Amino acid sequence: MHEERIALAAWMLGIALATIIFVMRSRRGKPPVIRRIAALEAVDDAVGRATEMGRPVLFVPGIMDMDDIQTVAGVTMLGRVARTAAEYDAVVQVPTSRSLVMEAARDAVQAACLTAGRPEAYQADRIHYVSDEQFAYVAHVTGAMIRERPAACFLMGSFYGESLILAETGNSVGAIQIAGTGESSQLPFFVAACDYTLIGEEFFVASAGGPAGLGAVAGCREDLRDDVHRGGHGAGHGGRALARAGVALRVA
Amino acid sequence: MIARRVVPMAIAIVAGLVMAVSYFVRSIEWMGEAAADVFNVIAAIAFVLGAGSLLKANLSAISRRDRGWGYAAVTLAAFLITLVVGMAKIGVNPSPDAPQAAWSGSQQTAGTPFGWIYEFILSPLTATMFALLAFYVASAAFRAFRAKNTAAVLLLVTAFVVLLGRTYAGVVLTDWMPAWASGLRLENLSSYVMAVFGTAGNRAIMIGIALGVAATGLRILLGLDRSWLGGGGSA
Amino acid sequence: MTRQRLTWLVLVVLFAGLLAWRGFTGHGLGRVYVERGEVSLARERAPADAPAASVPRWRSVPVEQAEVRWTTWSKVPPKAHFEAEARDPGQDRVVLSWPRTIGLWVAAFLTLAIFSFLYADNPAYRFTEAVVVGVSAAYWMVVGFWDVVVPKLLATLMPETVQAMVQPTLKIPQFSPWWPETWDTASDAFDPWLQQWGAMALALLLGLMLMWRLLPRGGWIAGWPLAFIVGVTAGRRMVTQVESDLMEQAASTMQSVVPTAQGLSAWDWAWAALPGVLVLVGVVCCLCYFLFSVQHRGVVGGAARVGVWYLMITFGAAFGFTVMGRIALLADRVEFLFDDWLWIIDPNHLRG
Amino acid sequence: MSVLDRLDRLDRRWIFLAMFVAVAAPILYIGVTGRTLPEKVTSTSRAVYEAIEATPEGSRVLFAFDFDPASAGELQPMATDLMRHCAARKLRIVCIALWPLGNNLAEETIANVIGADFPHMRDGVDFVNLGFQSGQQQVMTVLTTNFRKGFPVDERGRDTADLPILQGVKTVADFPLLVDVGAGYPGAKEWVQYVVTGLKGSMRMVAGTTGVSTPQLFPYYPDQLAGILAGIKGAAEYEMLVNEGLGGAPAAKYMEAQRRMGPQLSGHLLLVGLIVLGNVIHFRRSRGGQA
Repeated sequence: MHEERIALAAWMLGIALATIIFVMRSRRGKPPVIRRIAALEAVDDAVGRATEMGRPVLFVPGIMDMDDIQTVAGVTMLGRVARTAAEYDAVVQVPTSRSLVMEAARDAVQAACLTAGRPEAYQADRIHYVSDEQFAYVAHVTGAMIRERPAACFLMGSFYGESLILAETGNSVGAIQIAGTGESSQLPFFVAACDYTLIGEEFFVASAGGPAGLGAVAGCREDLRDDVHRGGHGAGHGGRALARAGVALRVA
Repeated sequence: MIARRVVPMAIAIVAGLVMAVSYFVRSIEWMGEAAADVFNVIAAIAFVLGAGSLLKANLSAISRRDRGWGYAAVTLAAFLITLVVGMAKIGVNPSPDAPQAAWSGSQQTAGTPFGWIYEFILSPLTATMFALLAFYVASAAFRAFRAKNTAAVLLLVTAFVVLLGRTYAGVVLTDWMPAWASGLRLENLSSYVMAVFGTAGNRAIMIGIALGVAATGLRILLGLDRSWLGGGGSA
Repeated sequence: MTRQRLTWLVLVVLFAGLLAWRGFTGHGLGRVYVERGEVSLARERAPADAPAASVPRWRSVPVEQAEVRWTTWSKVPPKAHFEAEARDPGQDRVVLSWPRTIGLWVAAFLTLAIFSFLYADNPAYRFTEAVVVGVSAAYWMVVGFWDVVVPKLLATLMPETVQAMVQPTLKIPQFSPWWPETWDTASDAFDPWLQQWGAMALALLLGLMLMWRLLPRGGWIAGWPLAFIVGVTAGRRMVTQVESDLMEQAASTMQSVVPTAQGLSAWDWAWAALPGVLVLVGVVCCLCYFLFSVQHRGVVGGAARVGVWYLMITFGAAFGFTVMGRIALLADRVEFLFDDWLWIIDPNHLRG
Repeated sequence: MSVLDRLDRLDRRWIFLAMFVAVAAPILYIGVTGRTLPEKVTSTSRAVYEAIEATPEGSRVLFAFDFDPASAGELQPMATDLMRHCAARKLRIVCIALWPLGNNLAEETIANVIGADFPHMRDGVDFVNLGFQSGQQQVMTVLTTNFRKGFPVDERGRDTADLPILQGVKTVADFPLLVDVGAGYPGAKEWVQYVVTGLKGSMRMVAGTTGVSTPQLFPYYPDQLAGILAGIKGAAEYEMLVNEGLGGAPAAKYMEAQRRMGPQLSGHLLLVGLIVLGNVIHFRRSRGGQA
């Protein structure tokens, strides 16, 4: 047993407890109200615009592998975007920088197409591996942006130096851009060059289910899943209350 | 159904819980290290899938004679040449400490074909791609840094102060300030802004992300988030 | 002729002119020189009591005693060649390297091709893009194989082969997974060996399950290794991020509020405490902005607004800091063109 | 169309051209004349210098190369200066790389600094390059429990158990100083999170980082991080301190960071000008819109 980590264990148990309490509450019909997140509500508009213009949607799930939880959140967001796109009949292109991410993204998109009732909309080749090398991947994605002129770009996951190259190129072809990342060093560039940005924790909350806006897209179905997702988000909420308490204690 | 949905779920939950607990218990701490090795090996094996996707995309572009199929052929050739040269360690001398083992040299040694590809193709290309950022930073600053509201004003004023404070120009511009106001000299001001406001903002983002990660992780471990499970649609 | 074509033409002509000018003045341009070296090795005589099968040690010996020898070429500044030629015209020790000189020109072409993308998409950029994608994908496969699969997976599961062909210093464990009678559970080395072997066997199993995707049926089984990865990531990251980014940062925020210096006047004390207080206020306000389950009205709304201001200042400062790095990167590439290739400038005095 | 309208719709390629000129012109000027600008040393850079000065002679220092050629423009001068300072202070340098391409840069730096200017230092005794190890922060975790497990062999294939420089090293805690030159993940932040934080003060760490990752590290200074070199400016400041401390006229390769500050000045001024211009256009136009 690591004695010096007992405090950490207490924190983890507290956060887990808070999560479970919020899940139970929302199962009993008391989901927490979640404030609007503009970037999330813009997702449908962006996909709808792509459909109208007859241009593709580009989704970039970051450049890290599946052992980064931001990538997991990015792939989850991809599932949502793909579901909307399947309903609107828009094409989603997903170049990936890692083989495992390609596999996970294929699974997520296939599942989304099934959920949307349009399994035939799933085409594995649209989710393809490019290169593990950060800037080779960027060279390919920016080239593709210029040539295929996507109407909407989603940049969601873990990003490093390439963030601004992608965002500026997307801007130059007139795409609506929605970004989300927890890499604080890249947030300034997304904030400057994208239309909407999910900042840090917002990104995780959005991937967790977010406001009812997306549930409505899914067919106005306030199903258990969304509620549970929101319950899960309660963890963040409860955890923050705990953080506050901890802060207050230390002050005292 | 069980194999497609329940088993993966159970694998994720068990693996995650073991990982979380192993951080606290010395006797199974090795599992954290072992899991990292396991991940790296799986990721290395997964390259085969990525290569398969790359080959398929380019071969079909060539066979369909898509517009620009010549570039697909270039990609393919570059891929295969690099792969053969690197995998077979062509032209690599063995390590001077172990000349009896034919493949003991490092494939990245300068002067070998693979080293040549690295030094004269990969390295200049990635560095130049990265350098494009200097141009994009300039155009983004011109277009996006406009004082439309309070938040934007703060953003651009801070950027302004830091930009000046990080070079000799800041020193020249505000060197006349008396010692008691030295805190307002641009180079000090930019450090101060970073140390106070930057620290606060970054800390809040870090704390928020830690909570976000914890919540996301817990949702997976409690079996609430199944969206990453493919194949069978959502729960 | 369109305006774009005209611009391309002007750019190409300008560059050709520059090259011609550099080619006919001074030392010329764009060459790489190398110096020859010899590696000659012989086996060290093993001590009489050494076990027969022990791995031989090698040492450098004069050329005539060598059992194994090869030539190496290492890069030297052009100055070394000029000096060697001045001393001994026609010497063959420091010479022009054709592969590296060609490489330098290839690198220069690729660099310019990438920069040309800033003006517009063009065949040179598309060619370069195709090359870099192909090369780098294979590069990382090779690195993955030689740096991960061989030393971790193969060295654990088939150590004899790896020792013989790749890594002679590898120690072969005394245990074999297939012969339980070799298992000496009392040995200190046993547990680490078993852990390592088990982990790598698991990795191989999961990797093979992933490969199932390539077969026409049963691709769903690849979901299992993915589930394993997601689970491990979730479990590990959750704990470490809470420790380092939540607990540590919250603690630092609280500790910095009270100044540690002794004997300060009230005014100085307040002044010293100010940064810590500003940080604390900022952190709390930013966290209010990240409150999702509360509508941003009243006190929370005000705090959230202040939080947004803090975030914007943070972003502005981060932007300012980043610019420096980006310009440095561009400067590096420009120096490559001017110094290594065109030989216009010589800041490191490599040519005289 | 007024001038402002034209400027507002300015083709961004003109901005690209201006940036290229702003960077290329000072490089040519400094390259030809060899003149550099003076720097004012900030506290974080001085802290790095002092942390290395305060490390007792003969101590082992762990030197992590966590970057690749893509960031070498910003970080290589730092790596060169840091290694020169450590070598001149008679510290024993153990290089490692957690970025695959970092290994090549470590080799280059060793050849360039130790090979050229400290030829008396012996490989395996006074310095060693342990090469690249995959596994990112997990390698760091392994190092905290068992150093040899993280790096069983060095770059030349020698068993690390046999290396004189590593005698007595059980875990990473046996290094009093960690120097990290890092461009991102994994880098300084991970070293702080997974190694330095857990050691609770028994190891000091200094980091040289790219401008972009520096803001994320400020929260760790000065408790978890003893000093930070913030981008090329930090490198130039530190370079001045080292050159002053060691005395004599520094070789051209030890002036690299300071030379790089020339394009910084003009590049920054261009950006400042662009921001001002953008806002002038914005205000004129919004006022015109109201009238």
